[in-house]
Amino acid sequence: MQRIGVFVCHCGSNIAATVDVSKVAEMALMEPGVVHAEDYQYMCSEAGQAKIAAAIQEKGLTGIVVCSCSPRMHETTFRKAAERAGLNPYMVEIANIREHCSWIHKDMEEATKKAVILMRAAVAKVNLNTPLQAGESRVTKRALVIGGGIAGIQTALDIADAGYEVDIVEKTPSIGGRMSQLDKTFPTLDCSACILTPKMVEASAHEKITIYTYSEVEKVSGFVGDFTVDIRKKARSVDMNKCTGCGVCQEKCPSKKAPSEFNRGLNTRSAIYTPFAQAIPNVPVIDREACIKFKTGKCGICSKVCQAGAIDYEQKDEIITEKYGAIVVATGFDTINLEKYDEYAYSQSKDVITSLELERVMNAAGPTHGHLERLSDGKAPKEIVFIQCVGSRCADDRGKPYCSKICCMYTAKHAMLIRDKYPDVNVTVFYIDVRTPGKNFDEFYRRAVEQYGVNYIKGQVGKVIPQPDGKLLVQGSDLLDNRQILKEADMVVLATAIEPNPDVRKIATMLTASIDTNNFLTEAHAKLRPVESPTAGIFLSGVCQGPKDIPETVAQAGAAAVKAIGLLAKDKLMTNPCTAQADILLCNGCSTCENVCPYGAITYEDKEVNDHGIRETRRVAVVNNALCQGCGACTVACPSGAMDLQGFSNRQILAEVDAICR
Amino acid sequence: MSSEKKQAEMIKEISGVNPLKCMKCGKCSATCPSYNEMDIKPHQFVSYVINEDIESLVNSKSLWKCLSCFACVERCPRDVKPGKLIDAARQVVVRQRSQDYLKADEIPELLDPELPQQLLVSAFRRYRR
Amino acid sequence: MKYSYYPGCTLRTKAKDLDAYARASAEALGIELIEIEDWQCCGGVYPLGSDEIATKLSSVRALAAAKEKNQSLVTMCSACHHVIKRVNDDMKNVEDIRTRANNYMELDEPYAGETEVLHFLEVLRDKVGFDELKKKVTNPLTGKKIGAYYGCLLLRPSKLLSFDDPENPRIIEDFIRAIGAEPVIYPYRNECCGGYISLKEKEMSKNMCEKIMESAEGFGAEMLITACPLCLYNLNKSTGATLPVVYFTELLAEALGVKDEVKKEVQAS
Amino acid sequence: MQELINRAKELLADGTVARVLGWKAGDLPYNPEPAYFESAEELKDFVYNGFCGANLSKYMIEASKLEGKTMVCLKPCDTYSFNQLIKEHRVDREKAYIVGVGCKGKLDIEKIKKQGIKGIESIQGAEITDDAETLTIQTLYGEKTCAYADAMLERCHVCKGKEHMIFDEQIGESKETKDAERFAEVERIEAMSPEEKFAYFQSELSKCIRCNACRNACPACSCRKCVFDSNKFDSSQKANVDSFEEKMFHIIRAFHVAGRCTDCGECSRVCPQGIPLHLFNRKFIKDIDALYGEYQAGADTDSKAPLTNYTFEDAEPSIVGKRG
Amino acid sequence: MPLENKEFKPKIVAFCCNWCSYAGADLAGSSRLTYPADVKIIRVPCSCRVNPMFILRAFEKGADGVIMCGCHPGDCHYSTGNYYARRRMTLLFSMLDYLGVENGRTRVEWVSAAEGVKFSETMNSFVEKIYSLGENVRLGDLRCKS
Repeated sequence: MQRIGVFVCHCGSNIAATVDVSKVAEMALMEPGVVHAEDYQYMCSEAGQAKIAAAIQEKGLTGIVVCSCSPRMHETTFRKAAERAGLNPYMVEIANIREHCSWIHKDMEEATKKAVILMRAAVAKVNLNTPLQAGESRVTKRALVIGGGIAGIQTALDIADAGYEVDIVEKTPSIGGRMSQLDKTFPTLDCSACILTPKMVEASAHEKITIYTYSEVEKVSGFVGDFTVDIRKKARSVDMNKCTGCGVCQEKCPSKKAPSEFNRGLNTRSAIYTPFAQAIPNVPVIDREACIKFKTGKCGICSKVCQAGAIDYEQKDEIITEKYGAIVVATGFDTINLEKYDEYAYSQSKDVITSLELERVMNAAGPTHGHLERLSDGKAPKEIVFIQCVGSRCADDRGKPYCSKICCMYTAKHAMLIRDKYPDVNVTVFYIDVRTPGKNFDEFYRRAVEQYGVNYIKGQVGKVIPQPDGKLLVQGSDLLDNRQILKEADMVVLATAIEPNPDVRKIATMLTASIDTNNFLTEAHAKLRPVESPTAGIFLSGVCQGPKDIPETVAQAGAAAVKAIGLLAKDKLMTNPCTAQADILLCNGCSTCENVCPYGAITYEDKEVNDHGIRETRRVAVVNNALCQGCGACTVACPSGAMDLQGFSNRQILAEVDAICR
Repeated sequence: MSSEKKQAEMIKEISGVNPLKCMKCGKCSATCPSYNEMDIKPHQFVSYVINEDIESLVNSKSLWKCLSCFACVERCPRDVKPGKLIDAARQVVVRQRSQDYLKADEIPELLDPELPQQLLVSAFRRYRR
Repeated sequence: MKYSYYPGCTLRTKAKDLDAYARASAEALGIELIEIEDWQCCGGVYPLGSDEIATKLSSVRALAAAKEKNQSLVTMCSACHHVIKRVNDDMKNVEDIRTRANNYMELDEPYAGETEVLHFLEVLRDKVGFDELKKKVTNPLTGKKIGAYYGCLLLRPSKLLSFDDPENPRIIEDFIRAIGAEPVIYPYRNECCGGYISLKEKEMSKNMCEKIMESAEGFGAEMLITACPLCLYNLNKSTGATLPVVYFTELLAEALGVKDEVKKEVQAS
Repeated sequence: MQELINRAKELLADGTVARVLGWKAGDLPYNPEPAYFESAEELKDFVYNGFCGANLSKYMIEASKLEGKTMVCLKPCDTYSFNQLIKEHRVDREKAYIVGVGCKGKLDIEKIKKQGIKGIESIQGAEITDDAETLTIQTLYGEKTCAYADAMLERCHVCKGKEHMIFDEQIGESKETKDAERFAEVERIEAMSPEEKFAYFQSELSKCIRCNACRNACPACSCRKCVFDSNKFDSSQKANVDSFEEKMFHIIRAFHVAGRCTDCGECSRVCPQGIPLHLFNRKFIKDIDALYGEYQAGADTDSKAPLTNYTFEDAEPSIVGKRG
Repeated sequence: MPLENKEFKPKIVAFCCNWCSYAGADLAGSSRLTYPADVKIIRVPCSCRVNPMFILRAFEKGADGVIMCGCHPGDCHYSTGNYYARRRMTLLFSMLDYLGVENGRTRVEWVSAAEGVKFSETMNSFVEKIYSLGENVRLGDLRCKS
């Protein structure tokens, strides 16, 4: 029989205002096994924890139930407190009487009754708890960063500077990411390339950093501290060791019709290409879909003109397998497809563009060499209309329910830059709300209005109507003046919603990292653990976790690096002891459990068993505790009940069920 | 419940619209082809229902100027669909017998030889009980 | 291909020729249109109110009749299509309406939205195929620059009608290409002509029609086609008809080489 | 039958097998029982006739542990069970010499008795070689006849087919006996109102005496220790606390064999209370076929079982309420 | 049979996976989104840990409704757990329906950690359903006529 102590937390008034905490403690004493019960203001405080420790020692407690907030909040706190007092930490259970009770119920009697039942369930479970020992596993002192944009680069630099090896895997031929496509950055209007390029160079030159560009993560196995990752290095068709980056091949390549990804398809590039001039590595790749040699077998001009003899048409994809202790996801974002928003005539007029396309138009290396001109006829625009929230804040399935966060600021930036460089161009912004929380952000927006005379109109646009003469008629509303506006414009710029890179779903699945309904990676705690995934050893950097601008991204990248460093600095990790265990006397050896284990943690061995005097060799399941993550799929698949989960055993859960239904 | 409140509830019920979902972006008003003919603008319908000012709503010219073209319904980003509110308000009016917007005796002069059947049918349905 | 055909009030009265063109074209395409017996007018407007039942019953009757024959229901008229398709959706997805309508109907077997509702344009696109149609055209309308006029009822609300992209549709343009002519795309093709209010607010609908005409003309259209008899009437009536406006079935009949025949018959009757 | 015995003698004689697993005559003309035969001498008791319904594949779990091979007689439907046991590593293929025996449908003595035939002394026409369509039964009250098909087990009316899924050799012809739809009975119940369904199963399950005959006969119920006998779920064999346990037992038993049950029908055959237990298993089979694609357990030894498999687009559990 | 005057207070067990739905319930709590106190949550690591026996046991012990919540398909913390759970529950629920047990008494809902609103809405609608079904008589006793 256990000797159980029940500790009921008031959580100030968070619990005590709705739940009669002393009643819960009183009722606890009537439960089997309970020898001690008390309530206290803040159980998680030092004084509260001291009470637990004192009771363990004085009353010889073998099990603890804390009735408090969610176990997701303080389970670890109380386990540690118990451990310090000499109790096995897994003898602690939490009854969640805050999130699941006091905060959602109003009636004190009802809430107290429920709290008592939740306490009973936890007591019933603890009665069946057994001490568990966490195992140890080693930590590979190397980190993987998936994505080579500003988030990935910054994380890699920070980890590498702490002395650990880091690999960056980047899908495209160069690191740099979205930031390399931007012209200027708010709110200081620095040139994006001028601040990014040095970081790219630093990363590529760093002795602790290895960069795999034109590469993708193919397979991930293992667990925190000991991941094994297959990286597919796609065939570049160019030998990275021989290429000098002279660029002659790109110049001479006769196939120049492929849309330039870097310029958002606004112009074309050659089949052998580096995405942009400052690309790192400065080694081109051959786009085999576009290359004449690959399509017809004839051509080979690049090979002929390459003095270094670096062109290699025979090159094949290569799989690199590497071990890592920590993985940082920094997969970034893209703009949403505007197919479903054709009231803005994006697919009907070349002069309706996204803001990211405008970045390229305004950039000296862009399709118009930095001249602001209409893409349809090259004419200089006189009237530009910006439309905000295109696809953001949408409750229907056309767009995204969230605010993309960066659009208000970059639109102010665009408006300001245009007015600055082309004072004769009128700029109108249709907005729903202007959101500028951030250091110097509102001041920046006000400058656009006050100093640069940008015309902000509160109201959405209903339709963009292309005119026969090539102009665009913008039909919008001005809610403050209560009128419908018809405005003739030469260009329309859409502040298109951003969404996580579509690849992130695949990557999250490989990492078993959770993802929310919008495909953003979920953080372990929205406030307190914002850069960690709930999956141990996986960290989040940049927009893959939620919309954010460059300063925020860099800050989060640093934070993710610190968390990764904290992990890599350890030599050993304690493993979760709540793993599956097979009772070899009950095991049929049928392999059903093996078939549902997502971690390959179950194998079958022939083992000598002594079944009530019968000695025989049987095929039985064996769980590798280092691989098992404790999901429990095997326990239900097993028909004989031989497989059980420590910490969530069949009998423990049934005891909870019984207590609740009593 | 006051009669205004009742009517507001009825409009919400018939239309199936939750006006609280509106974020006041004005896309409906930006979209509406009849905007200039309306005294209460499409985006304002939402606040009239929220504020339970149904009196003004049912006396509004806008009820009869709405084309039922569903453009606002299609483009509303918040799933509010002001066109449905307008239609529900119109229902509230025409369901009261004497309030028919189309009087029987005014029909003959509105007719012309090519007038398709459906125009008459739909007018009856829109304007009369 | 056999379909239950719902002609609707207008094609049965004022616009018999449009109906005749449709039937003749269908025949030429090997489509059998079997008129639903004792169909009743759909009412011309979809009753939005969630408590409207009686006004939906005529559509349910037609739908149930088609279900009985295990056929899809085809209309030529955008308004009928709109009303019947939305009522069908109610019967399929709105439990309250389904239950109450079935209580009124006293059918052998309750109707729950089983019938597929098609506009004839959809039959041409999805069942016949525009490529196939093209092959059957004997009298291509080569060189004609035609603007498609969609109006509202065919496209919106797009989630329910799932007919085409509501902002950038292409079905009528593809139809125009199939009959050998050249489509002209202009931005007002999905804007409302004010058909429903044209009885009482003549000035308003005139303005709207003029905008549409101007836009189409500006982009070089020589002619407009429509799939809605109300739009057809309104565009013709409310503007000086700067551009000719014709019904899609008429052009289809012309392209299939059956128009003259039908014309004679209609005049004779 | 003689051919079988002769072959068994040969195999024993040349040392191919150490024993023969078949049926021996019981004390009544209609109750032969599974038995091992280790010599030509013992084989004199060997029988194989229409009453040899017992599925011998389950016995091979124990036989696999014995020294030497065992010749086992498997009817076509039994071979599904054997395959399933191979898949689950419960039997050793190498330890079995499988003789696929012919089958023309197996008999249900209860069906004969139900026709009012009592005091049975002997039965002719049940021999496997016999083409007779009719059973001739000598009783205390004189000679009675009964059509063979009318005396057949339910499972033979929905027979999976004449083919043996696995065998080393085949002896004897099989006959097509399927004359009913496999899921007709399940569908009939599905069409009932909840009240009718409940009343039906309540009346059937109230007959259960928890004798465990179904569990003992079922080749899929071959756990070393049943969960209902172990303390893992606080459900170990004891006096039933409440009547719910019977239902839980049958639901869980059906669930545990879902996707593994070959629909061999042994559970219903052996139930002394005549509860149509196969209707539980067949319901799962029907659902699996409809929701996850046709699947016949035991048709092979390597396909993924429906409950250890999934697709991204699987039906949601709410489909149960929507099927109407 | 329940006493006519006795107010029916259902017992409802909710199995919630630790990673999504339990967190969703926490979010419902911290967002103060109410649902009836009749619901009691049992934390399991994953929906695939829920054994049909747990559900039947709950009914055996007098539960009036059992709901299981897990991560959305595709979002399982253990990548595939909820896919297995989905099949298991579909078959179990179908069997209960086959036995004449009102299928409204069991439900599966996928609730992510971010869906506090969905969690509370789900629980509200489920409890409402259980109230409409009344006390669980059938599952409590299938064998003997009471």
